[in-house]
Amino acid sequence: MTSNLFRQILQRPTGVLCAALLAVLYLIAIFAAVISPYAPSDQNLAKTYHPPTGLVWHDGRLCVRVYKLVDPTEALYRAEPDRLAPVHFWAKSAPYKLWGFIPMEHRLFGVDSAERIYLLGSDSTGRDVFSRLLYGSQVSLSIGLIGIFITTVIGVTVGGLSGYFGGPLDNVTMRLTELLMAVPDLYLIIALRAALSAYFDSGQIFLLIVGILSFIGWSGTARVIRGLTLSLRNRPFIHAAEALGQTPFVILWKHLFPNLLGYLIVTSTLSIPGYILGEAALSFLGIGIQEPSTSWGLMLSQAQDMKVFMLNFWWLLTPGLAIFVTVILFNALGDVLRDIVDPKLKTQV
Amino acid sequence: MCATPLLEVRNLAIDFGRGENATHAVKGISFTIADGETVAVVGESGSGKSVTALSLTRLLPTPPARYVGGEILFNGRNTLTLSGDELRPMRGKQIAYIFQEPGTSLNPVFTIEFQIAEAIRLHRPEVKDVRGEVVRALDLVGIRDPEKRLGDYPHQLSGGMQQRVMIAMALACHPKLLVADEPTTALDVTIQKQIMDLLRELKGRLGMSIMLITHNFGIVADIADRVVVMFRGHIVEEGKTADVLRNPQHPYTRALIDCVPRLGQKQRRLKAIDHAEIEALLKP
Amino acid sequence: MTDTPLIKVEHLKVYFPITSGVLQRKSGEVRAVDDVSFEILRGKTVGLVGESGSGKTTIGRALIRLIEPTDGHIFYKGEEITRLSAKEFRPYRKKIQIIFQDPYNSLNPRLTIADIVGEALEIHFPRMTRLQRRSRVADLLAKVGLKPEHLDRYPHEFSGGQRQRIGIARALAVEPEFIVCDEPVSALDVSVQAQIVNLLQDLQEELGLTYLFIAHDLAVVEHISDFVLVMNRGKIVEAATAEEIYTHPQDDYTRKLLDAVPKL
Amino acid sequence: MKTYIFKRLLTMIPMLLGVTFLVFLLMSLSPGDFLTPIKAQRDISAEYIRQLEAEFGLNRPWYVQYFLWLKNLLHLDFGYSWTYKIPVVQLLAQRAPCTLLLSITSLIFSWAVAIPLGVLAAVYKGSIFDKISAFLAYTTLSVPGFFLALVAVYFAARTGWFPTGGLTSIDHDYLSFPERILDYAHHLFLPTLILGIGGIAGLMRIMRTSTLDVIHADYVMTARAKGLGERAILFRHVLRNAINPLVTTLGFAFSGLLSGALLVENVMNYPGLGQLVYQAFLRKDQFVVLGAVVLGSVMLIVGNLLADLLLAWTDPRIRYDK
Repeated sequence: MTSNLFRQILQRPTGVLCAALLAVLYLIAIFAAVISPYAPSDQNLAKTYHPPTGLVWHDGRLCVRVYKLVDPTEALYRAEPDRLAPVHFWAKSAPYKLWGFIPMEHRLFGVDSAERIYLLGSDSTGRDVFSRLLYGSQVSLSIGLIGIFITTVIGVTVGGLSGYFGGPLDNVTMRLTELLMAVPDLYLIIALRAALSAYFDSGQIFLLIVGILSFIGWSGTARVIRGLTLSLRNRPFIHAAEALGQTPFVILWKHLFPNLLGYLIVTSTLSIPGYILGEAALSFLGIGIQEPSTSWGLMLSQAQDMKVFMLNFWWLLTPGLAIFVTVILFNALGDVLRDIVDPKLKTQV
Repeated sequence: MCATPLLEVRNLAIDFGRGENATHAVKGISFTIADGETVAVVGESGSGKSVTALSLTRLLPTPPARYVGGEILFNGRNTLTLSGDELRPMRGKQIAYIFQEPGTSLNPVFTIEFQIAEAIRLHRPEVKDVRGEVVRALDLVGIRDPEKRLGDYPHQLSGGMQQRVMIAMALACHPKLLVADEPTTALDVTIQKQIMDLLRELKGRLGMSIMLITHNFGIVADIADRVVVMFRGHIVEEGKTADVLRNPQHPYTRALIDCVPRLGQKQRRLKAIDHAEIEALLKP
Repeated sequence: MTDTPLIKVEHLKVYFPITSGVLQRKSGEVRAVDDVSFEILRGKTVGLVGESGSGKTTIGRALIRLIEPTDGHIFYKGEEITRLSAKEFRPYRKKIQIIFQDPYNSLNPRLTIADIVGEALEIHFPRMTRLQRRSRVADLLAKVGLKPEHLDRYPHEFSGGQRQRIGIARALAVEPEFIVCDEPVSALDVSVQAQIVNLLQDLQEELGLTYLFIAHDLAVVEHISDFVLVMNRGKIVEAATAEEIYTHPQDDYTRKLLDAVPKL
Repeated sequence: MKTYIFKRLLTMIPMLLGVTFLVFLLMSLSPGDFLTPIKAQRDISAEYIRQLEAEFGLNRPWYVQYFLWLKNLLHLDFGYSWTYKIPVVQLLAQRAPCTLLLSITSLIFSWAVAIPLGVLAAVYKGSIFDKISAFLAYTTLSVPGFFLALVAVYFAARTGWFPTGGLTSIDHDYLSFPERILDYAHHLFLPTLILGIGGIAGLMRIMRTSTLDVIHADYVMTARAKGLGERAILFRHVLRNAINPLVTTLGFAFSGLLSGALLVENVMNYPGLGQLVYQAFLRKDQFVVLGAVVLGSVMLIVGNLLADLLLAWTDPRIRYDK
């Protein structure tokens, strides 16, 4: 079934494109530390709001222009006509640890330490936006996957069991989901966030956010799965398995779950954007990911400053573009999946 | 044959899809229906009988359906070449339909009065008392206390009642031809009988022609003057109902009659149809 | 007729509660099956005929314990099976099987034919090896007129008649003695209907099966059954041999049903 | 019908108890309370703080506080806002109508755009129009709402065509009635647009799907067989049925609107419930938060009820009399 699904994705151009681009994005996130030229917290207070450095081909090698601060109040930089800094590949850098445990001393590219390479400019403390964007992708891209994993596991277990067995269990879980759904999402998130943040340090905030988003999200999944289970439960093939004496848990696993799988894959794909946007919104409000960690939402929140708008520091808005691209890819992929799994468009997410 | 028939289908061919994947649903069939005549089209599912019925007023969605050839002459006019604006007044007014599933064929969000009145207002603008006309139509199909039923929604009626409403709606504009596409298949047996009795009675009373699509030879014997037997897009046999039933010429017709168990004539085995064998007969 | 009947049903009642309100309090009940008694002799076919809502399907489901009876007794070879726990009932699942009406929904679309038919073997013959199971499934398919190359296909690749054959093979896998045929031909074209009816009769002869044959078409029921039960609104209104039902119907409702069958 | 509404309103009570209990529990979990900042000020006597603690029950266990709060709630006493120095009821009465107004205008906006677009996309399935609208739907689905709001604020600030926040101008009180309406409209325009856009894509896709479903329904064939023109079929027979799934989403839409409004209100400086709850949280203004959450939940539950009633009205198969 799943291998079949994969083959069908490959038959559709949109599917291939989205899957491939997402794969690239995830690879970048995994190797963010190697690809980015600087550490995310690497400040340079002499070069705040630096524009993206221009790249030129000179003397058979790639070079970056060197800029000079012309007007500090307006953060106006101007490229110096004849100063160039060569770009080194596999450049030596300050030691860091890949994935927290592999010691490394090189990054994919960089310039001599006297100069800076800002592919997407720098922020208010002279940190490299490009590097932060890559590091931030680790949070933004993983939050959807982890969140969807948790909600799916909880939602399928709770929804499947209460749909299959019904009775008091069903009653209790459905009242619980109704309760969760009776509070406006963000209100509840803010409440949870404020209540629990005291018990987490800034490094664990990520986990807290995932936890909160999943806590809100499982009820919807559970209700839908329950509904599907209820309708599947009355299909004759389930009765046939019962008539053969099959045990309830095998029936759930062997007969119900595979029939839900297609739906789950589609809804999961289409729900991931919700998590990405949710994290971004929370971080934007200042109650999500905190410094020194970074995420796209947090970067946008820092770009909220009016100064950014008025002075055309457009590069500070690139995280918005990153969110947009990721979300659109997931949405498009979800649609392709839905076409495959559910050609009659029965699922309306 | 005398005078022009009410309906004449000549070499009608209908495909679904295009190119290599096209399926030929109807492969060049011809038949006629005279004024006041009831013709049954019999065949198994996939024989092209419903497709033929819907094509009379071009109700098949195109695509995927495609009219590949032939003509459908109704009162001498070819419905396949008429424009949409010329065709629409014929639908419902000249040729009316009832379908297999009365439950889904009525719009769930409108009252039955509205749905019948809609047809009357459309085709008989001269009628002043539309409500009275709706009541008359409901009365005609044997619905008791029709005034009380006017405000009902389809889901409030039983399957048999829904089909009666469909018939009332179809007959409200006095069509010349009623196309009944398996009108009783979805109903309980005792209700099936009631609906067939009603159709037989109305046919006598109103003098319209009926094209009855069915897979049940039993129903054919009951009501049809002539019968057309279809198999995989072909007409394999055509004739007076009594003749065909008593003395079927084509092996398929014979097999179709024989495969149905009959009350009071217990056989040890039923005769099954060998489709491959019949398919082979059709190849020239 | 001194034999113990294979199946004996006494005063069977199945009521479905109608609940209402927030607390789901019972406010009424639907008497789907209301005090029904009958018996089925080994090797015979009892036909159960009635219109939609008459309760005929509910009786079939109650016999194989897909529905819990509200009251009454069901005996299998003289042993009461009505109130056995799921575990105690398990051995009987090997003896009592069911064939469903809807050939499109009665097979799990995500499983292959080998898995669908083999599941019964997995449950009731756990010591069979995979290979043994496969060859047994192939035998079963042959028995119902399908080919071994159909083993690894999925249900959607088959026609309605073929699916019904697969459903029959699944029921046969556990070597049952009694099969509830729940409108097995109602959804099929007339010619296919004849094939399936013939197949069921052949299997009965070959394997000595006992059937409860549920249908709404009196002609089919009369053809296949030795004894016919006519049901209306939860009650059996007439019970007689197939011949008697046709020649001397006693009940008005039976007459109405007979009258409704179109005659050639 | 009346008994149904009454029953539904009754079920609200346990629901609200659950919601408030949950929120109260959460608030008590977080260390400190709204008096913490005051305690830090040296010029406030310990006596006064003790008095305040007693008044608000802060020296008692949280569940006692909860019951105290509930008891007061029966007299519509939502407590007192420490930061705003007025009763919470007054605060809510100021803010809730603003959020309600914004929610309703953006709901109307998104439905007014989504329904025709969805129907057209279904009717001309596979056409250029269908593809363009699908692409636009993707795009709007993928832009974070707050980002759009940010852009809108920038736009307003740059052009000066629209106010950058608030619901009324400073001179609002001196305006004539029609001018006041215009003033409201002027302030509401951008927030409505931003909040509404977020909903359009989803609604449009639902509308397209359900229209496609209905277009192939048997009763549409019946209508065509009757001789009805395509326009009558579409507007009478298709639309009336296709809209039902959309009505069912109305209940959920409300939840999304309230959450979306929270973001939009904060970015666009709109004086609604969302802004209130967010700022109150930052300041640990407990009773304000509780009151706002209760009110938000009430709005949501009532919204759901209205959606169900509306569905019963549009779909005669669903009737709640029995």
